[in-house]
Amino acid sequence: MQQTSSTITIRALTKRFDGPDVTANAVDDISFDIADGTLVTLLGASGCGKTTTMRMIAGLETPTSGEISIDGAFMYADGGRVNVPVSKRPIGIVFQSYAIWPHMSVFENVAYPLRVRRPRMSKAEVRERTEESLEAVGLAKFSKRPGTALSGGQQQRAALARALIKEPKVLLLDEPLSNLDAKLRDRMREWIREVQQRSGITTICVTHDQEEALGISDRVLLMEDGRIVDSGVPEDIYRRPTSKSAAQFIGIANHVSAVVRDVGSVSALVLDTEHGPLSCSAPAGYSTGEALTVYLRPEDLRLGRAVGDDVAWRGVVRSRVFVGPCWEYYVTMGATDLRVRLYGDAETFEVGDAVHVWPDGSKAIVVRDEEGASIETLAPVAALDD
Amino acid sequence: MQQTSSTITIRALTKRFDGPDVTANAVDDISFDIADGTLVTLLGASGCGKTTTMRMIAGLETPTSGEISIDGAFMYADGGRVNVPVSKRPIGIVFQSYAIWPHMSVFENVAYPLRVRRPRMSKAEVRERTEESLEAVGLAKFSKRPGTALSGGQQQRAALARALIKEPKVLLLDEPLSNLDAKLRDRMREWIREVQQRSGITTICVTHDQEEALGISDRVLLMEDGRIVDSGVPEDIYRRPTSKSAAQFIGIANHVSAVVRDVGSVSALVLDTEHGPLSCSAPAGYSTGEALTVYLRPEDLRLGRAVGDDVAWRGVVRSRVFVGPCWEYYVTMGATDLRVRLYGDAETFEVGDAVHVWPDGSKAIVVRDEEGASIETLAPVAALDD
Amino acid sequence: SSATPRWSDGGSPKWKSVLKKARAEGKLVLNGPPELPSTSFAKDFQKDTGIKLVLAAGESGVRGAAMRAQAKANKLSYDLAVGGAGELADMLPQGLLRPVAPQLMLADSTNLLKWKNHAIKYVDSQNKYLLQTTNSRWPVVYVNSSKVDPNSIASWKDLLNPKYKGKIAAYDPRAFAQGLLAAIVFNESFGTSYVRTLYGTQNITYSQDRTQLANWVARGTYDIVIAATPGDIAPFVKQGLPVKPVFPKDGPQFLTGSSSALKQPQNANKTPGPHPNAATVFINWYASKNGQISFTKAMHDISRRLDVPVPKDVPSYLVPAKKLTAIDTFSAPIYGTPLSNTRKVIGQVVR
Amino acid sequence: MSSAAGRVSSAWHARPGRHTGAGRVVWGIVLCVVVGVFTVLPAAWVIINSFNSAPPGDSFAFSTDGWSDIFSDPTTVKSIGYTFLLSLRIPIAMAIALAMTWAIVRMDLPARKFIERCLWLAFFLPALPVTLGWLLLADPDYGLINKLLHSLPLLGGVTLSITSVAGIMWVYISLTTVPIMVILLSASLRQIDASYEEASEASGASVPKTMRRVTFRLLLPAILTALVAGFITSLEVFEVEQILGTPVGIRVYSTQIFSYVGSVPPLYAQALALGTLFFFVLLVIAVAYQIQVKRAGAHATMTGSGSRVARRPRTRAAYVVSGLMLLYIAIGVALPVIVLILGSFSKLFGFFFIDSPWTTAHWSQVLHSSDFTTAARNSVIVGLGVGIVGTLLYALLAWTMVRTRIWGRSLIGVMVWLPWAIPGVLAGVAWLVIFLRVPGLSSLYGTLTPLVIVLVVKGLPLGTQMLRTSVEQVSEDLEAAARASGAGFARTFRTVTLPLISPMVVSVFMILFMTSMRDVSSVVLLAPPETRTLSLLMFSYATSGQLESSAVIGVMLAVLAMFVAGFASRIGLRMNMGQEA
Ligand SMILES: Nc1ncnc2c1ncn2[C@@H]1O[C@H](COP(=O)(O)OP(=O)(O)OP(=O)(O)O)[C@@H](O)[C@H]1O
Ligand SMILES: Nc1ncnc2c1ncn2[C@@H]1O[C@H](COP(=O)(O)OP(=O)(O)OP(=O)(O)O)[C@@H](O)[C@H]1O
Ligand SMILES: [Mg+2]
Ligand SMILES: [Mg+2]
Repeated sequence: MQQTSSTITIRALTKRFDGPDVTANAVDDISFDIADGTLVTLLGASGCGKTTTMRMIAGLETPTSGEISIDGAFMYADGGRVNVPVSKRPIGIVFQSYAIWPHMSVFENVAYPLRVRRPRMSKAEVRERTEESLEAVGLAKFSKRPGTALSGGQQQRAALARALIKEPKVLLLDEPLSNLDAKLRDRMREWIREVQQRSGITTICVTHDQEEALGISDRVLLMEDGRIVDSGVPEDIYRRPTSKSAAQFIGIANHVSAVVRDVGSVSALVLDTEHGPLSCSAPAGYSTGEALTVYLRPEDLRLGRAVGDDVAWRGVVRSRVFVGPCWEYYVTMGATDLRVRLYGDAETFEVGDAVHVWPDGSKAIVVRDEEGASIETLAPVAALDD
Repeated sequence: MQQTSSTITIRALTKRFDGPDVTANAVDDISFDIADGTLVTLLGASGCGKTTTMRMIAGLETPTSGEISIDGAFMYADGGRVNVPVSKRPIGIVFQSYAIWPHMSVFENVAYPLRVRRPRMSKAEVRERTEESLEAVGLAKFSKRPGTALSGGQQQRAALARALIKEPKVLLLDEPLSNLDAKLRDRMREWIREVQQRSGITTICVTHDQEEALGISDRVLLMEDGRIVDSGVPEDIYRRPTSKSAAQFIGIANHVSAVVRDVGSVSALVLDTEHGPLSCSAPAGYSTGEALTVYLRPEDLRLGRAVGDDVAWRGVVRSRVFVGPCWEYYVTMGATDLRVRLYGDAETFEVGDAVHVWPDGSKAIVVRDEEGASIETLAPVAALDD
Repeated sequence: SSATPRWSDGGSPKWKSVLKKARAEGKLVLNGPPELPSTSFAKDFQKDTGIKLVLAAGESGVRGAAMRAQAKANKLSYDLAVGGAGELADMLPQGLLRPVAPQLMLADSTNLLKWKNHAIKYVDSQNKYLLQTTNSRWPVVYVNSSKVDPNSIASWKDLLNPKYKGKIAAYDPRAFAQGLLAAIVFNESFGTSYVRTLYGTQNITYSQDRTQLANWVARGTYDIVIAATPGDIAPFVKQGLPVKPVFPKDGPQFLTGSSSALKQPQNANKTPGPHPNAATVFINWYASKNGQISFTKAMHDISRRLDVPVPKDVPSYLVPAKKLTAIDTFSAPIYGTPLSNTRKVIGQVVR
Repeated sequence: MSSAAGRVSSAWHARPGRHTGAGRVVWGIVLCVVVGVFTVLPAAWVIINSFNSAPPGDSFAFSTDGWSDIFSDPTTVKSIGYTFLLSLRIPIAMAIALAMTWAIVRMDLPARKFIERCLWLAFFLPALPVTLGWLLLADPDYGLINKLLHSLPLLGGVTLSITSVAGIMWVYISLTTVPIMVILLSASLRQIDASYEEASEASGASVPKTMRRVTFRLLLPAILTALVAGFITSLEVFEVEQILGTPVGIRVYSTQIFSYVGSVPPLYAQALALGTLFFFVLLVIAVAYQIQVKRAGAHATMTGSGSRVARRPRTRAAYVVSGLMLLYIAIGVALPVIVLILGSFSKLFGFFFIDSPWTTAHWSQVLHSSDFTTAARNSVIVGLGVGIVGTLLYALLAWTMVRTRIWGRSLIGVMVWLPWAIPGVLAGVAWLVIFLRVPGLSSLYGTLTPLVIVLVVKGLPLGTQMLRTSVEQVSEDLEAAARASGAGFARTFRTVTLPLISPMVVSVFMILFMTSMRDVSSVVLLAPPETRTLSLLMFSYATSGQLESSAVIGVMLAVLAMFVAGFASRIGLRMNMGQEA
């Protein structure tokens, strides 16, 4: 192990399932370290291997190859000659399928990890801590029900309480909040954060909720097709994705082809895009005439009534959707649509309105067209510890 | 049936489960109509009875009392004397637990509704339509795998494809996209919308994702503790919730106690809140000295450096979180926190900064303090058809 | 353990020491017929001797197999066996029986005058291994008198009457039990052709279930049964059902020892069962007046001891008539050539 | 929500050393040897000795007489024919059982509990008096039902004959086959999440179609097991044929073996040759079963996300179905029970029309006999001992077969059937010889241990295979959650696995309890001679012509079993609160 300060160390971990229609590794040669006491989020498209990775760390799935260690001790290594059983790994886990035991009451489900603990914990203490936990997830009043006579979200919370109650060294959360409403999700997130920091738990969390991933985590690992394609602190990932897929996955819906018209000073570029001109900042090294793609977030575009202006791009509102804090517009620009989100008091537009689109050049993300290069340059071991 | 144009009519529907620790009805005397071809979202806290309602409409759960009819024909009535079997109801359903059959391949799972259909559909057509569906949900390349050898999100998509393939009259979706990433969710949402509108399917969708609920639905039904507490088009619900719980649930995190200082013209109020003064618009009928609660969305507050100004409220930044398109600040104001979201290019603040909070009075929602009144005034039958 | 019980009055010192050792052994395991456990037989023995009698009842065939296998493996758990004379064909030639005769030591048991024909009867030709204590006339054939007039079967040949075709049931002669004995008797008395005709052409239904045979004739499912057990017929007769024995005049009467043959198994290494002294005591008690009274009461049988009365519920036709020619089915020669000859014929005609 | 519901995942029970290549092989071989000793040994003894003309225990004398004798005997061929004809009752019973199981588990039937109890009761009834009872009811000559039928104007010509192939099938079907199948299948069906069926119906499939394409497909492993088990036992039993078939010339294959063994000297070579034939039939079935089971695949149908066993609402159909089932029970169970009880109170079993036919003498005789209490106690001890030990062992073995990847699991899957490869009579003799002769084992002879071992081995096929299907039904995640909570193997097994499969555990326990209580020949052969059990008493009464007393004990046995069944299912329910009471 190179870094002794990191709790979880993964090296060249690979998993391949057998069976029909399996064409690729579910997890493909991933390596990373997670520092003690941090919360890392695995982000990635459906089926990219998040659950499989977590299950391997927990010991629920046997790796095809690779090494896993926790706190400096090998959990899995040497092709299986070292393979610590699940019950001996210092983990707590919330399953994507909650795995609530139907034969136990809610209380018993949550108390279980305390009851099997050695040395024994006194009955009174078990009761007290379980009740506390149930209270925290808002299930106190259902404690005597069978574990499965609960709604989906309630089951999910019971699973969460069960995983957290023994305050394990490593917590593995597989979409722990997917079935909760916004308010509860906030509350749960806070609770997880609180327990995590109180006991210095190292946590890996899988989520599809970007806001959650960005809001809760110290680091984000971005996976794609079984591989890790990006990693960093949330804001970096969000603001400066290093690959096309990362950019797309992180919610950047608009991409525009462009050619460099002019390279200005301080890495400012002037581009000719398919929709019109754009000035933006970019890393140095671009030369005039080079082809590239510009990624633009919906919230980094503004709309205005179409009046003559050569810098603005022109389009027509094709449809619009109200999504709470903002309106989302689909603006047809020739062959493609741009997606625009207008927050706050911005003027509203109707379907059919001719509009100007004002891209915010300073937020544009520029990626060279030989795509994939940025993935290649990712170091095989992405050291994530602070 | 009063309205023949509505597809789904629910009257006084109630469900009570048996068992320990059951203290209330899971669904409590709800009535509503859903117009032909519309998409209605059930929104509500975890455990409020959404799944139970859907399952009763599908015929999977027997109501304790009430009536259900689809397309003018009773599905359930007369305390069970009329009770159309599930297979005879014109529905498609996505289960919160996907219920993908483990003994069938992905293809067989999705093709099933076509294969059991009478009159028979030709093999070639079944194949073609299934492949189309699989393509649409991005599972074409897994079609030969056993249904359960898929990741969580993939199973969810298979379930979705299975529910949509027979293009039923009524589609019931119980958190159909909870385990999908943002990009896929967009794609799926569009696909659902497309199929729904192409075949004029009436859809009821349960979701915890507010953005989804607002973005996709024609109408929103807000449930709480087994009852419907609010209903309307998305923007109305969002902008003008009619009860405290509705306001809270819809993501309005901040509530402030206030007293009416002055009643202006055109239903403008001047309030004394716990944090400072506030001018806002409100329905007529308030009188000076009345106590009320003001609800404020995080995005309707702005922050500024604290400099002497008697209108602004004063606080200190306790913590902040990056959530993608914006920063979320928790600002301590005496005993309580206010949550503030700053979008776009707004100035950023650090923890510990003394700040001014500027509420946007025009967006404030004012609710009288005799809470619950607004629920009482909801008509028992909330006719939702356009 | 109190005073010497009356039945063994006058026992020799040797007897007394045997009795003492037997009491120390405490119990005795007897492989006996299934009727015994529900009677007072074991209690009577214990009252007279102070020794517990364990009756290992059950499927007698299976018990027999177990006993043989144990003896061969030197792990005998039975001390004695009471029943038929089948051991003549296997255990005796294999050296797995020990003589009973030398162990009779009480004056009362050995007093020949007290026994029928003034002889203690053994089934085996060496007169020491299989002690037979009862004797009765065996009605080989019972009929349902509401279907068949008992008097109409005056001759054994009448059984061959085609009108009885399909109306006769018999104990399976392929099994080594009373069914085979009956066949042997037929073969010996009336010749092979009789056996061939009876068993080969009369469409007889066979069963190895004693109760079933009795039931059949009582109900009239079959008009005639061959080789039923009188004890099984008795309850039906008692309740007034029309079952009657027939004794055709043109043949010998058949004598049987029923299930009274006492024998002592021994291991292949010649050691006896676990309680040899208790076994000796039982042998003497069994041959005594007390023992015979108890046994005949339990089995509804007729003792060969002259001082033992015929139990009240024993039908009189079982008492052997004095002056008739008879074939004794409990005699060693029967188990020799007659047995093998009959088996051969039976094997050919019964399928 | 239940994304990974029933995930076909690889083994997570990766204990160090056990999962790796070498460990898997070593553990696999150890287990194969242990299972093999108790399953292959008796079978091998049977095959080898079919070529032995000397009686068991003597030195081996090679001869093929046994084989040539059985093939030259035309009755053997005929009896094999009848055996297979009668085994057709298994698919018939399966069809009935599937329908009943589904109705009991999935419908809100009126009197559902009562119906279930009655099926248990049917299984507990003693075969001999009940068969005789049927004879009383439906004998073509004197059967009460036939007398009734003849007195009815329209049905004058109809005669129901119990002494026929159909009659024998009916007695088996109503008495054992259907009850046992319902007991096993309902345990299995209770472990299938109702949402699979709901999804099918919501897809537009009618209830029967859903049963066919979803329910029964998910139930397939259990159905296969029950079919194979039913088929094999149908080859082995003969009590009913003996009573009902003898008068009409229906002889089966195992009667034949029985009469070979019953001869003096016993014709072991012939019996064993027949037994060997039987063995090969079974081996073929066992291998085919193993292949089918593999093909059907293991499906976790009890997931960690809200598995609900929903019942259909009580509609008119429920009353109709319930009515039909009650009718079936009235005929198939109540009638025999009544005859049995009447029989125990009659002076002469089956003769109810003699003068003053009733008496309580048999009851007082049996209940006052000193043997009775001892026998009852012994029976309960043997039944509970074998039941508890056996069920636990089977569950462990089943778990190992499902959850680990040790070497030779398929082999074990086949070997586990072998204890049934030898008809009961022969198996008893084989075990007797083994326990008398094999060093080490022979020191146990004379204690109750051999009996317990043999009875446990006897229950091995059904117990292990049914529990295996049950363990397969449980999603691995449910066990994984316990392991991840820090529970070791034993704890997980006790607190999660067993309770989750508790319906099947209770069923297997009760079946084992009952078959052990019922056993006669193993007790005679292997227990110390003074061992008395209720069945042995019952048997003694029956063979000595005291059917009435034997009926008394039959009643007592059934009562006792019902009592234990009630107790066992209560424990099962306490283990598993998700299960409805
Ligand atoms: N089998 C049951 N027995 C008793 N109560 C139940 C049962 N199933 C659900 N409930 C209760 O009924 C209420 C409504 O459940 P339902 O599943 O409809 O909630 P929901 O709105 O779908 O919640 P979620 O968003 O968490 O899925 C919940 O409070 C739940 O605890
Ligand atoms: N038992 C299996 N057999 C074959 N392939 C499998 C199996 N389980 C999962 N996979 C495949 O492995 C890949 C990774 O699966 P995994 O469950 O790790 O995805 P995930 O990232 O958790 O996705 P999701 O967000 O949808 O839950 C997927 O493509 C899936 O189809
Ligand atoms: Mg997953
Ligand atoms: Mg729900």
